[in-house]
Amino acid sequence: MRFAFTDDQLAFRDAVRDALATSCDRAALRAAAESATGRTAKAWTALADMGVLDALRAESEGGLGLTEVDVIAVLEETGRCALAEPVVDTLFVGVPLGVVDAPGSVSVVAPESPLGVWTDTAEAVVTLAADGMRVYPRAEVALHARPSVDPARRLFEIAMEAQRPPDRGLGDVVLAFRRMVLGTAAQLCGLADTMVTMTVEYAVDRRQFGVPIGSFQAVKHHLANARTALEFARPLVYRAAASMAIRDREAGLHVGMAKAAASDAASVAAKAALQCHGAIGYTTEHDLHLFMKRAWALSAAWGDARWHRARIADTLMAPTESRGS
Amino acid sequence: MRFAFTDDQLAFRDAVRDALATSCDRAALRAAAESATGRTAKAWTALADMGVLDALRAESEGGLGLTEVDVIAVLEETGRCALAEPVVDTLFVGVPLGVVDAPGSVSVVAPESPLGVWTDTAEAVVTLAADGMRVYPRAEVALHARPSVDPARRLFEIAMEAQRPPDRGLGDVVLAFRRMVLGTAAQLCGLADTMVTMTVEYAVDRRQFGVPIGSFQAVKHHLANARTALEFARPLVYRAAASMAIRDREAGLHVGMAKAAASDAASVAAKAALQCHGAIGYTTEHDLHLFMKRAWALSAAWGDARWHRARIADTLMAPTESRGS
Amino acid sequence: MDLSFSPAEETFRAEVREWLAAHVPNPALPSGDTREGFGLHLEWERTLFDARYAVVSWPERHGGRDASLWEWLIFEEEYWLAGAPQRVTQNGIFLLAPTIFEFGTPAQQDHILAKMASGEETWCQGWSEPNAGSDLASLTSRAVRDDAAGGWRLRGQKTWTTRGAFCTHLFGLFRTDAEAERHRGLTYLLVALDQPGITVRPVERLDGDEGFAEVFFDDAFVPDDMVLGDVGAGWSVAMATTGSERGLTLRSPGRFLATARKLVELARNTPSESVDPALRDRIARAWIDAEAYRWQTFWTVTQLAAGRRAGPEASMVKVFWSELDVQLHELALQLLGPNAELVDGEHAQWMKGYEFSLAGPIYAGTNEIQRNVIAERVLGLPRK
Amino acid sequence: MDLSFSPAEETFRAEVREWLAAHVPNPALPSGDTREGFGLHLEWERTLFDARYAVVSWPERHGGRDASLWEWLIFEEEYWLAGAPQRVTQNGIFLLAPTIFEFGTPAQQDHILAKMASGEETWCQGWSEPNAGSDLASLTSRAVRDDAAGGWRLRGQKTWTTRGAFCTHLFGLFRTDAEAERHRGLTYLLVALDQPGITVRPVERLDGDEGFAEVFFDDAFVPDDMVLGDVGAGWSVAMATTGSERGLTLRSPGRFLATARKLVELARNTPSESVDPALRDRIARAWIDAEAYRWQTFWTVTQLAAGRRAGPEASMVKVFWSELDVQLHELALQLLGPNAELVDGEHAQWMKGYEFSLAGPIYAGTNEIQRNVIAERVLGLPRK
Repeated sequence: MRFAFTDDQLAFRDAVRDALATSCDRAALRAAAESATGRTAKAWTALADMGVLDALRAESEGGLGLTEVDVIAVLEETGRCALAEPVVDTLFVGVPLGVVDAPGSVSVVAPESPLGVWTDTAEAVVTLAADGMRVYPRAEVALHARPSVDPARRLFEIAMEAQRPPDRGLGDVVLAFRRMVLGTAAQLCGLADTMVTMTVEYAVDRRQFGVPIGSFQAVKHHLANARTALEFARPLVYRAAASMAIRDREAGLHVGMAKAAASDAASVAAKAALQCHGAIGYTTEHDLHLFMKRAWALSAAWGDARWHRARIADTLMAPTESRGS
Repeated sequence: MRFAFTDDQLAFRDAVRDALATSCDRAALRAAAESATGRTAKAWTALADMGVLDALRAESEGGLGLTEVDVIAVLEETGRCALAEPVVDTLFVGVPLGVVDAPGSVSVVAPESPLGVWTDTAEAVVTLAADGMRVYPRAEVALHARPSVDPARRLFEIAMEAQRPPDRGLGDVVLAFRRMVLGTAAQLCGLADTMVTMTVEYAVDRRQFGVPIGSFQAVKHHLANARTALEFARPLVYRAAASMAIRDREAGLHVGMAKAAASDAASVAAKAALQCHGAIGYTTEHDLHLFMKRAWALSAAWGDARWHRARIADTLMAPTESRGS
Repeated sequence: MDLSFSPAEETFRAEVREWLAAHVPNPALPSGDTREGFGLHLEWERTLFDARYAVVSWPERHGGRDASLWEWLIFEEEYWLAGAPQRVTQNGIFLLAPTIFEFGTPAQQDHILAKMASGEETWCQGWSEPNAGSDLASLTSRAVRDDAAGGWRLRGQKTWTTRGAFCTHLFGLFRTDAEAERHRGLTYLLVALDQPGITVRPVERLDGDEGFAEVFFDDAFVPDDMVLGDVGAGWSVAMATTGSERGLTLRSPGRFLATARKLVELARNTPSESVDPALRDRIARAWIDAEAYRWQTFWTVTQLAAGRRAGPEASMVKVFWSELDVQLHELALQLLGPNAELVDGEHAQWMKGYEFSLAGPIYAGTNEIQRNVIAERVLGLPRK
Repeated sequence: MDLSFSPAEETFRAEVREWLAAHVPNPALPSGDTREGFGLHLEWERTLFDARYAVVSWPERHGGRDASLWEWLIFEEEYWLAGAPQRVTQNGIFLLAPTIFEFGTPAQQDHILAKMASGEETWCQGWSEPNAGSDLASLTSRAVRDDAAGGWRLRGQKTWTTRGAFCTHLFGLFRTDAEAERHRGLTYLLVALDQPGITVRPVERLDGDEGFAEVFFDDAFVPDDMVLGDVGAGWSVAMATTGSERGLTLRSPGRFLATARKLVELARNTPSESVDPALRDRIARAWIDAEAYRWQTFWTVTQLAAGRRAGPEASMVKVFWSELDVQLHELALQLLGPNAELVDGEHAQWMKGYEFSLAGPIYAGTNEIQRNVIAERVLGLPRK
C-alpha cells in the first residue's frame, strides 16, 4: 500500500500549475468570460504543448501512455484556477478514444442532459446514451446557445439528424461517463481549495471591530468546516482515479463516492467563502464569483451529490453481499 | 385574527406550572425513575384535583368542556418539567372518549408500534388500528415490560386475545392519533425550552480560559440556533391546536407540521445542551439527561420529523391543488 | 385564539387579489436593478400608488389607506402570490419611512413621504462604508458644519447602497462631531443625490445587475431641514430602522409562502423519477418553515397589536427568513439538476433568486452578528 | 500509487480474521465500563496478549510483534469487523504508551509496558479537573516534593477519568511548581491508585455505566522513578499523548467501517416501506464518510511511513470521526423509529452506541476547540 503520488506525478502537476499560473490567471479568466469563445486559448495551447491533452493516448500512438491516476492532480489544478476549457472531455475522452487530436477539443454530452459545454469550438460532439456512444463532427450537429450563470461556460443544446446506430459500445459509454464524473470531481477539489485559500487571506487582512475578522470564532469555524470537508473528499478522488487506472471492478462506485464528496466539499467552501467575504464577495468586481459559479455548475454536472448517493444506496442496500470496505 | 392565548388559558397554564414546580421537581423525577411505577404520583393527583384530566370532558358530564387549544400550553408545561405521566393519553383520549375517569389513566398504543407507556398502571389500553379503535380493560391484556433509555418511561409490549371487532370507528382513531401527535409536540417544546434555559444558566456560570463559556461565539451560536428552532416550532404547535379545536379540514396536516418542527427543535436543543455542558452533562448526576432522554423518546414517538414530512410531501405533491397557505 | 380573518379583512384580500390579477405586468418586468428595469418598475410603483396599494399601512394623507398590520400582511401575501414585481421603492418605504414617522418633523413628513410612496423620489440606504460593514459604528464619512449655507457639507464614501445608481436620494449616518468616537457624534442625514459634490459609481452584483453603488461625497450639501432627529443622535435614530430591517417589514412571510408554493409546483411538475426522494423531505421541511414564519409573524403581530414593542427576537426572524430563502432556492436548483446553471428560459428565475437570496445572510447585519444578538439579548449570555 | 496490500499483509489479515473468528466472545461481553464487565474484558485482554494481538505494533520484547502501521490498521479493521470487544486497556495502550516510548527510561519501559499490554496493570487518564476541562492548562492538582521519601506527594482532584473506578494506575499532569502558571511548572506523573491517600468515586455516565470516576488525592505518593520526562516539562510531554488521542490511534477507521456496515445491514433488514427514502441518502453519505476516513488515513499513514510527523491535521480527523460516529448511530435510531428507545433486545447496541458516540465531540478537546485549532494552525487564521 502506497497512497501517494509519485515524484513524476507531482512534477507533472507542478509543471501544469506553473503553466496555468501565467496562462490562466484571473485576468485571463475575466477575458475568457468576455470573449467570443469563453475559452482561455493561451492556457489550452500550453496544455497541448506540454502533452497534457495526449496524456492518456497510447505511447504507440504518440501519447504519453498515462492513466487516470497520473493526471488526477493535474485536473485538480485546472479546477484550482477555474480553467475555462473542455479539458476533461478532451483529455479523458476525446483524445484517448481517438476522436480528436490535440489541440482539437471535444464536447461530451451526458445522458441526463441535452447540454454540451464549449461545443461551438469543439471539433466533435460525443454523446453518451443507453444504447451506446455516438461521435458527430461538429458540422453535423445544430447548436442552440444557452447562457450559463458562469459566463465562461458556453452551453449549447445539441440537435442532430435522425437517430443513427451508435459508433461505439456501452463499454466506452461507461468508461467515458466515469471519467467525466472523476475529472469533474477533481476540478471541484481544486475550486474548493482556492475558495478556502482566498477567504483565509481575506479574513486575515479584513478588520472589523478593531480585529481581523478571521479571529472571530464563527469565521474560524466556517472555514474549518470547509477545509475539513476538502480534507476528506480529496482522498476519495485520488482513490477513485487509482481504481479507474487498474480497472477495479468497483471503480464505478468509487467514482460516485468521489463526486458526491467533492460536490459537497465545493458547496460548503462556496458558502463559507461568500459568507466570510460578505458584501465584497457578492460583487463581480471581486474574483470569488469566478470560482463560486464554476463550483455551482460543476457540483450539479455529471450527477450532483444526491444523485450519486442514490445510486450508491441502491448498490449498498441491494440484497447482495454488502460493500463494507 | 388573534393568535394568542386568552387570560383564562394563561391562568390555567400558570396554575399547572406552579403545581408541577413542586409536585414534579427534579427530585420527584429521579424518584419516579427509581420507583416501581415510574410515575410521579403527587403530580398526577395534583393534575386530577385541578381538573386538568377532565379538561376535554363535556361540562354536561362533569368535565370542563375545553378544547385542544385551551390545554396546549398546559401540555407544554408537562414537557417543561418532563412529567412522567400518561397525561396526553388520558387527557386527550381516555377521559374525553369516556374510557376512564380521572385519576385513572389509559395507555394509547400507536398503529406503528407495539409499545404502550405506563401501561401497567393504566386502567385501560386503547389501540389504534386501520380498522378502528379497540379498548381493553387492563386485566384483559398481557404485558411484557421493555426498558426505555428514559428510566421513567415504562414501556410494555401488549398482547391481547384473538382479534375482535373494533369498539369505535375510524373517526375516533384519527382524532386520537392526531391528539397524541399534537400533545407530544407540545411536550417537546417544553422540553426544548428547559434544555435551552438550563444550558444558558450553565454557560453563564461555567468559566474556562478566565471567562464564562457563554461568551464564546461557538457556544452562543449553538444556543441561538436552538432558541430559534423553538421560536418557530411553537407557533405551529399552537396553530395546530387551534385547528383541532375548530375541526379544521386540514388539522391533520397542521398537526404533522407541528410534530415535525417540535421534534427537530427538541433534537437541536438536546444536542446544543449536551455539547455546551460538556462532560458534566454526560453524567446522570446532572439533571440534563432527564430532559434529553425524554426528548429522544418523544421525538421518535408518534411519528418522527421525517415520518411526518414524508406524509406532508405526499399531500403537497399530490396532483391536486397545492396547499400554498 | 381566533385564526380567522374578519369579513372586512377577507373583503380586502379579495379586492387586492382581483386588482393584482388585473394589473400585475405580464410578462414579468426585467430586473429592477438595471437602469432600464428600474424605470419600468417606477411605472409599476406609480400604478400601485394611484390605486393606493403602494403603502397600504400608511395614513391616507401620505398616500396610504390606514391599513392595519393584518391588512398589510394580507396585502403582502396576495402581492407575492400574484407574482407581482419586486418593490424598488422598498428601502425607502420599509427602512426610512418608519424612522420619519417616528422622528421626522411634520414638514419632513409632508415633503418626503408622499413622493416616496409614489416613486417620484427614490431612496437608497447609506450605512456601510469600505471599513464599516458589520462594524457600522466605525464609520468615518463626515458632515462639516456650514453656517453660512445653513446646513452640512459631506465628505467621505458610502458603499453597498442598493440601487444607489438609480435613486434620487440617500439616507444615512454621517459623523458631525469629528472628536466623538464610535456610536457618538453621528447624525442621520437625508441627502439629495442630484447635486454637485456627489459621484455615484455603480457596482455589479453576482447576477450581473448594477444593484449596488458606491457614493462619494465631496462637499455635497445637506440643508438643516434634511437632518432627521437631533444632531448627534443619529445612532439611536438609525437603530429604529435597522430594527425594522431585521424584522418582518422588509421580508414579510408572503414572499416565502409564494416561493415555497412555486417550489412545490416545480417538484410536482418534475418527472417523479427525477425528483430524488431525499429532496421531497427537504422540500416539505422548507415548506413547513415558510408556514412557521407565517404563524410566528401572526403571533408577533398579535402582540404588537396589543401594544407591545418589537424586541431582539427580530434577530431570530432575520436569521430564519434569510436562511429559509437560500434553502428554498437551493432546493429548486437541485430539482433542476444540470439545467440549474441556465440563466435563460422558464426556470432562470431560480438561479437569479438564488443569487439574490445569498445576500440575505450577509446584509442587515450578518447572521453571525444576529446570532450573537440572539445569544446576548434574547438568552442573556455575556457579551465578553 | 499502489492501493493493494502486500501478500505478507494479506496473510496477516487472514490470520487475524481466522483467529478472531475462533476467539471473539459470543455472546458479546457485558459493558466493560461496569465492574463485572471490566473483569471479563481483562480476561479477553489476556487472551489477546497471549496470542500477541494486544499490541501488534509494539516491539516483541514488550509483547507486540513489531507490526507496521499498515498491519495495525489491518488488525483494527478485522478486529471491529469481527465484532470483538471494546478495549478497556486502550487509554494506556493508545494514550500513555506512545509517551512512554518517547520519554520513558528503559527501566520505565520494561516495568510498565508489558504489564499494560497484558492487562495486569490498567491505566486511566488524569487530565481534567473540576475547573480545568477544555482549559487544561488551568489545572491545580499539586505535587509537593518529599525528599525524605524520594518522590512527590499529591493533593487535589482529577475528574472524568474513564474507568478510573476499575484501573490500577493513573497517568496525569500535576503542578510541581506552585509559583508557575498555566503550562509551566507541570509534571507528568504515573500514579498507583492502590495506596493510602487516594479516594476514587465512580461517576455514572448517560448510559448508566460507572464509566467515569473522580479521583481525590490526599498526600498520595509518587516515587521519583514514576516521573515521566523531566520535572516541570509535563505539558510538552503530555502534548504527544493528546496528539495521538486526537489522531487516528484512538479511533481507527476500522471502527467506523464496521459501524457503517452494520448500519447498512440494519437498513437492508428493515422492511423497505419503513426505510424512509430520505434516510437512504443520509445512510449512503455516512457510509461514504467512513470510506473517506479510511482513505484519508491511508494517505496520512503513507506520509508517516515516509518519515513525516503528524501535524495539526489531527484536529480535522478528530472532528470528522467524532461527528461521523454520532451520525452513524443517529441514523440507526431513526431506522428503528419508535423502538429506538428500547435498551434491551437485539437493537439495544444502537442506543448504547449513540450515548457513547455523544461523548466524542466533547472529550479529547471539544470539537469547538478542535475547529479553532484547524483554523489557527492548519489555515493560519489569527488567534486573537
